[in-house]
Amino acid sequence: MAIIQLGDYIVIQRQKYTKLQKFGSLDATATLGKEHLELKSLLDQPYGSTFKMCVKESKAGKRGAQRQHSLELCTENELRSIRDVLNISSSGADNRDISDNGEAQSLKSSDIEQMREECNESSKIIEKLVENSKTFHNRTEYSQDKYLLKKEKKYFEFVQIRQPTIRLMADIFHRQDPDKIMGIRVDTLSQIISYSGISGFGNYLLYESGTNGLLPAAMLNSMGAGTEATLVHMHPGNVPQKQALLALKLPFEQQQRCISVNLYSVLREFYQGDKPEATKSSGDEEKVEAVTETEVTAEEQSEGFEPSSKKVKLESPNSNKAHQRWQVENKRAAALMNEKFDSLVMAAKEHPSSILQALLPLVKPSRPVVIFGTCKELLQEIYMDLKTTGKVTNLHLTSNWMRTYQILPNRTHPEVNMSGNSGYLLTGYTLK
Amino acid sequence: MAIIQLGDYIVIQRQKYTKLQKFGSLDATATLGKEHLELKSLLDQPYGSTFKMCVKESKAGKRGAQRQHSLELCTENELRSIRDVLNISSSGADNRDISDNGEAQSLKSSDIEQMREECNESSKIIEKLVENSKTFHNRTEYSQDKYLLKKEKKYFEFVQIRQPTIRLMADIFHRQDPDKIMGIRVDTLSQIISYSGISGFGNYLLYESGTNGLLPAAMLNSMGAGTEATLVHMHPGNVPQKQALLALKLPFEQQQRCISVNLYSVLREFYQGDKPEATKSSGDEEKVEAVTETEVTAEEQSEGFEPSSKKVKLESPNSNKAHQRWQVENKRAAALMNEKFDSLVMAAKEHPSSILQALLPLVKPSRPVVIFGTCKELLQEIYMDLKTTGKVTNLHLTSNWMRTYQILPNRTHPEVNMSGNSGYLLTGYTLK
Amino acid sequence: MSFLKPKTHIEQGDIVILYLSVNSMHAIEAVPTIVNKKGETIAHIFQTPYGSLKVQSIIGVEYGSRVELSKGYAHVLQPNPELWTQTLPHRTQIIYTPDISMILHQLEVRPGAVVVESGTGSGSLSHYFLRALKPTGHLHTFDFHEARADQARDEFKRHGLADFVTVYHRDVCNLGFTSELDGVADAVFLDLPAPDLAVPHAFKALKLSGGRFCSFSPCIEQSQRCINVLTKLGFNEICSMEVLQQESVIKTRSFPVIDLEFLKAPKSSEPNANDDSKTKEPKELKKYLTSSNPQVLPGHTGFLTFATLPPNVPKA
Amino acid sequence: MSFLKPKTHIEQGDIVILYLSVNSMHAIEAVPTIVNKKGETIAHIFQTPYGSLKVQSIIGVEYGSRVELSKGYAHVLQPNPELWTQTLPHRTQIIYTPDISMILHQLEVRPGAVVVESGTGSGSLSHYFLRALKPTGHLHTFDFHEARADQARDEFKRHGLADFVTVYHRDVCNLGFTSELDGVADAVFLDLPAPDLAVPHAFKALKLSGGRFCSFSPCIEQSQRCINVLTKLGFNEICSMEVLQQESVIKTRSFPVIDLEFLKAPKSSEPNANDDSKTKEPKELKKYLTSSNPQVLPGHTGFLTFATLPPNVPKA
Repeated sequence: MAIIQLGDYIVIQRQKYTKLQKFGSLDATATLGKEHLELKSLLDQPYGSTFKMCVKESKAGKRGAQRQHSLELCTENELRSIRDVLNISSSGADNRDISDNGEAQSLKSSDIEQMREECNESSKIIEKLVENSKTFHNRTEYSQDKYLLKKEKKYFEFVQIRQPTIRLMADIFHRQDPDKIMGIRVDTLSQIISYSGISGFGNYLLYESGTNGLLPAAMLNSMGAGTEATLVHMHPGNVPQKQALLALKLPFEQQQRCISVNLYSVLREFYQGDKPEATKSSGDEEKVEAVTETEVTAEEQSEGFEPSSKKVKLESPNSNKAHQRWQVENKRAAALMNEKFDSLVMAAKEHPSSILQALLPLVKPSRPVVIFGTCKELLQEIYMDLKTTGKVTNLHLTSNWMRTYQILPNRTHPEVNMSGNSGYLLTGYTLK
Repeated sequence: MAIIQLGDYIVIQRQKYTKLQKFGSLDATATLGKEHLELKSLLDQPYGSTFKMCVKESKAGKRGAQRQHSLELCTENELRSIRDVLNISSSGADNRDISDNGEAQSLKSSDIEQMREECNESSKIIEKLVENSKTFHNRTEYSQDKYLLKKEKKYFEFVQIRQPTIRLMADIFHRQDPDKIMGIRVDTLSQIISYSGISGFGNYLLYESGTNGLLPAAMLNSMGAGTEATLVHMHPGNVPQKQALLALKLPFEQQQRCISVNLYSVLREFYQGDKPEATKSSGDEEKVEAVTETEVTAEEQSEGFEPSSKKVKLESPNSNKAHQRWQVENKRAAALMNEKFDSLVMAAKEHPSSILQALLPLVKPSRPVVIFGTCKELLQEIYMDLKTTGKVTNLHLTSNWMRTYQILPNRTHPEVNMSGNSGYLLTGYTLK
Repeated sequence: MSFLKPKTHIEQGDIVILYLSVNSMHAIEAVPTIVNKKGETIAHIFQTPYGSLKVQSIIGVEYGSRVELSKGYAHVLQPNPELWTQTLPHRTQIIYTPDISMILHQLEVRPGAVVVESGTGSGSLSHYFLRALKPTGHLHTFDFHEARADQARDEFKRHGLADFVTVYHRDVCNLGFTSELDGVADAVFLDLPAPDLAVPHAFKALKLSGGRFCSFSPCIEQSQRCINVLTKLGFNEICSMEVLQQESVIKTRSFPVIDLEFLKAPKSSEPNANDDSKTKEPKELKKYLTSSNPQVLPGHTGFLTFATLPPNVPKA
Repeated sequence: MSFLKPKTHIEQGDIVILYLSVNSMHAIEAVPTIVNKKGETIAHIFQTPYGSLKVQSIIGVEYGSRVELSKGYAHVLQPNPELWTQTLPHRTQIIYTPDISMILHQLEVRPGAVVVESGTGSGSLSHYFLRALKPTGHLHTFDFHEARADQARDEFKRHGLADFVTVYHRDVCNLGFTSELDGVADAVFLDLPAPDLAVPHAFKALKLSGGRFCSFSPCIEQSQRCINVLTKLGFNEICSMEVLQQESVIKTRSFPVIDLEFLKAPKSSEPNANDDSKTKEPKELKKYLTSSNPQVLPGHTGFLTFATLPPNVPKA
């Protein structure tokens, strides 16, 4: 099992809630609602370990107490079913005699708050709540379970630390803010990987205007460590979004096979790079900052337009002197562009037509093209364009219906809510 | 129980297959695939009865034999599970040893054809088939059931005669040719009735450009017999499609409360009818033929344009003489249009905007408007228009996902195929 | 009394839908005064995010009118079962229009029908049954929770529907639908935790000439057990389904169209008019009228199981 | 050998996708001759609705090229798992790309992964596993049907994938995945009539450091029983779902716009230019680029049940 190290991204899981967190320093804390967790005791523990949240202090906050916790590594034995502990036996047959008048719980909220500070164990708190509930024992078993689950969720004191994977991150990102990953749902992400044919062989081209690094990370993950596959990752901003990519902690050789370049800059390099040209290495190219591998948030990525060269000139007056990292990357990318690619994936916030027009000629014949979009109407238009020109065949515009199920004895049904948007995929194959 | 009478529309059901048929005369026959059924023995039998198909003769046809059957009323006892009769016991645990090489059945197809002519009972035919199958007893129980169901379907010799209802007809029409009812699926039909608020009170306005009578029939059905509700049914053709309406066999007073009128003709009557005007009762009005209550097929309804007056003038030179039925209906409709309606339902094959513009002012405030369409893009446009003008509020554009389930012990799952199109409903409420 | 038939003007005692927006509607009773918690009779003022409404002011107003609030306006609509299901006081989980519409269609409810329903719950479905079967039919509706039965009975009366409905407080799983209802029903509807226990009672309540049956249940096991009993009792046309309504979110969206063609030409060749003009040019935007699903859709309401009791099945 | 990696030209022995239209694709082997039923070696001619193709003529041609048929043309595409699932010889019901993609994602299959699969079936999913795990991982695939196992083994060899896969003919429900595979798997996939019987074997095959599990089953009862066993053995993150892909049918539709305004004016007032001109005028048509669902959609493929075996669960 891998070991938790400083600088790692970690996934913190508390029951079903998961969060991606950088473990950047020993005083790093993570915030889960009102709970603040000190992370230092995670260092050098194996991924997959479970820790107990131990209250260190409690401060009054706007919306109730904010609690600071230290974390203590705990054993599997400490994790046991709340129901077993409480050993509930008597339950009513149905809820006909229960009227919910809000007076069922005789403990006051201040009592509960105090109990919480004094007592680390959720099972004990819940036990007290059950003892002081006037209606609990008249509820049906189903209703009791629901009550316990709700309370358990609120007072549960264990967190598990897991190593980030594409699966875990796709869930976290989509749950937290689907817009930051362009609404790419898990089913759609999985299909982008399939339809684009990403594997350990071949050179791949991706254009994306911002998915927190999820899309390049998923592609790189499928390309694998120690393989020959390469990804050219084009983006419209100064620096690419790379959070998910960094979180995967891939071997250096694998990271090197993701060449992240600015769309405008690399196209200029590709169109004009080999021509002997006076102004080439001065002027507008410097505007793109070197790609750094520090944390990049979604906000840092600009809006899809080539940044004006003037500003950057002022910032980087010495840029003529040496080949910067971005220039090297542009050259590596342009070399691959000349060889052409084994697949093209696009996820643009902009109108995709002009981008597709620029990138489609860079794809070999008989290769998949996958265009993701949140707006069906745009993809319909591209479908018609491609159909008319005949450059791409086997065109399909698809979306997905995904439902999760609750499967429990006598209580099996699809989940009551489902995600409404999978986004749309336009797929096809290039022709010669 | 109602009695089957000459002139009735009847629903013929053979297992899950149903068909709407006119029992117009004693020599009427109904065709179910290759089987031709003589209907005369249905006369005066109660609806709900089951009849046995008895082969009278068999003619070689292009795609196998065409058989003529007489029908014999049969008892409930004759209907029993094929499985019970055959009393199958031995079944394999799985299909691992079965290779499907097409040689499993040792009876030749000519043998089977001959057996079929000689023997009326499907159970006997199936018994023979099972006896002569080399693999049947090695199949799993599930697989045996599947085989028997398939064979039973092919050789099943009973039909049930049922009285047409909206539910049965909606199923038949949608299964046979959804285009003939504008693709109005059962869930959508049911919601049109709900959202439009059709009931035993009020005056309702419907425009439809062709649903085999299903939409006016469903509305009239919900208005009920012996109530005060009235429906003005506008259509674009010479004569309205009324098949489903006629099939319901409603009491005369109820039929009278469906006023079917040509859209152009009634609007002209409404706009100009009360003005003293020289040319009014001559000229263009006669073009609309009298509404007849004979069977009207979908093809008879024209394409949504006012028929040219010239042709019809030649056909009906004497039309000036008396008020024709259509003129009376136009006047009744126009009177209701002046009073305004309690709801508007539209299902247009044409662009609905101009029709809506003409009909919306005829609806009282605080009344539902329901616009059905197969093209979402059109309804989006209308949604935006209505939203902008503010004449209709609480606007919703909806569609449905409907899945049927197979629920059998240990074999429960949604059906493998589902209908993809429910159509779209735009609903809202008029404002003052 | 505003549920009986279409009417044009608000009368005292009507339930009125105060429509503020798609997501904000309220059912209010058009009475000038109410009694507060202290037992005092006070003017009936209804508070909204757009200010307060003096309810007396809407009596006599035409339905569909705009009414002024202290900080905005609203519209008054006549209630109907659709608007009622969106505004009614929830006493239980309720069934919504898409499922209800299918239930009415499959149960073939029309004026004159006699329908048996259990449980009454919050009465959302009952209102639909009543619209569909009045003025010549009757609804018999059962609930095992006494307070709910009483509330429903009172509500139907205030809505002007009392003539067409009988509300029973009764545990139908154990006690059945009363012997008076044997053989009277055209249709039976069950929304019960254990529908299989009530199927034999439904069987009894249906007419000898046959009828239609529906059970609504959230869990598949309930449907499985229900179908098991239906099959044994001789029901046919057994069919289970789910209906999920999807709403479209309609809006105009703009997408920037980016120019990549200019990158093919070297910058030096157009020394003056190049970069600055590019960045100063207004971005080209293409507009689209689009529709999409909302982020969250109903993923499940319940399984609807329908069946037919054929004519003349002996009821032992 | 055309499944190993992207390649540009057709070589002898490649499987080639002959693409005629969206609904008409064929996987053909690029060999100049075949042996007919009589045992004679004859030229390999492939028949299509657009005429015949002499297969020898495509050897050496670039993938993506147009090839002429006697009555039309087609395109030759390099096969991949997507095209293969649409053209492969069906020996069993197969799983399609939407479900498969979710399976690969949830099982976290990437190069280097060791995957155990049962049953092999027609090999559609196996091809996906192989693309995802090669060149450094391995697939162990089991089928209880001997002929199917043999055919699959042969197919993988001809597709250039033999190095990455071992095909077993074995009844895993009763006999397990062989003791050699104890603790070697990163992921186990089951597509079996009784997955619950194989879950304990999956448990054994997964690494001590944990791994992912998936069962695909058409019926809900299979999932219920499977989850029951998973829970007992200490699996967590148990989650069941279905994924249904909907295709959009895109076309341009025209709608007649009808004029009703003219009805407001009496005809006599415009004696000459009225009716005839109306009827002779070209109908106004509005065009829309539309998309809709096909008439029939897949309503169900199967329930996917996923679970995690956490690290260090004692294997007794």
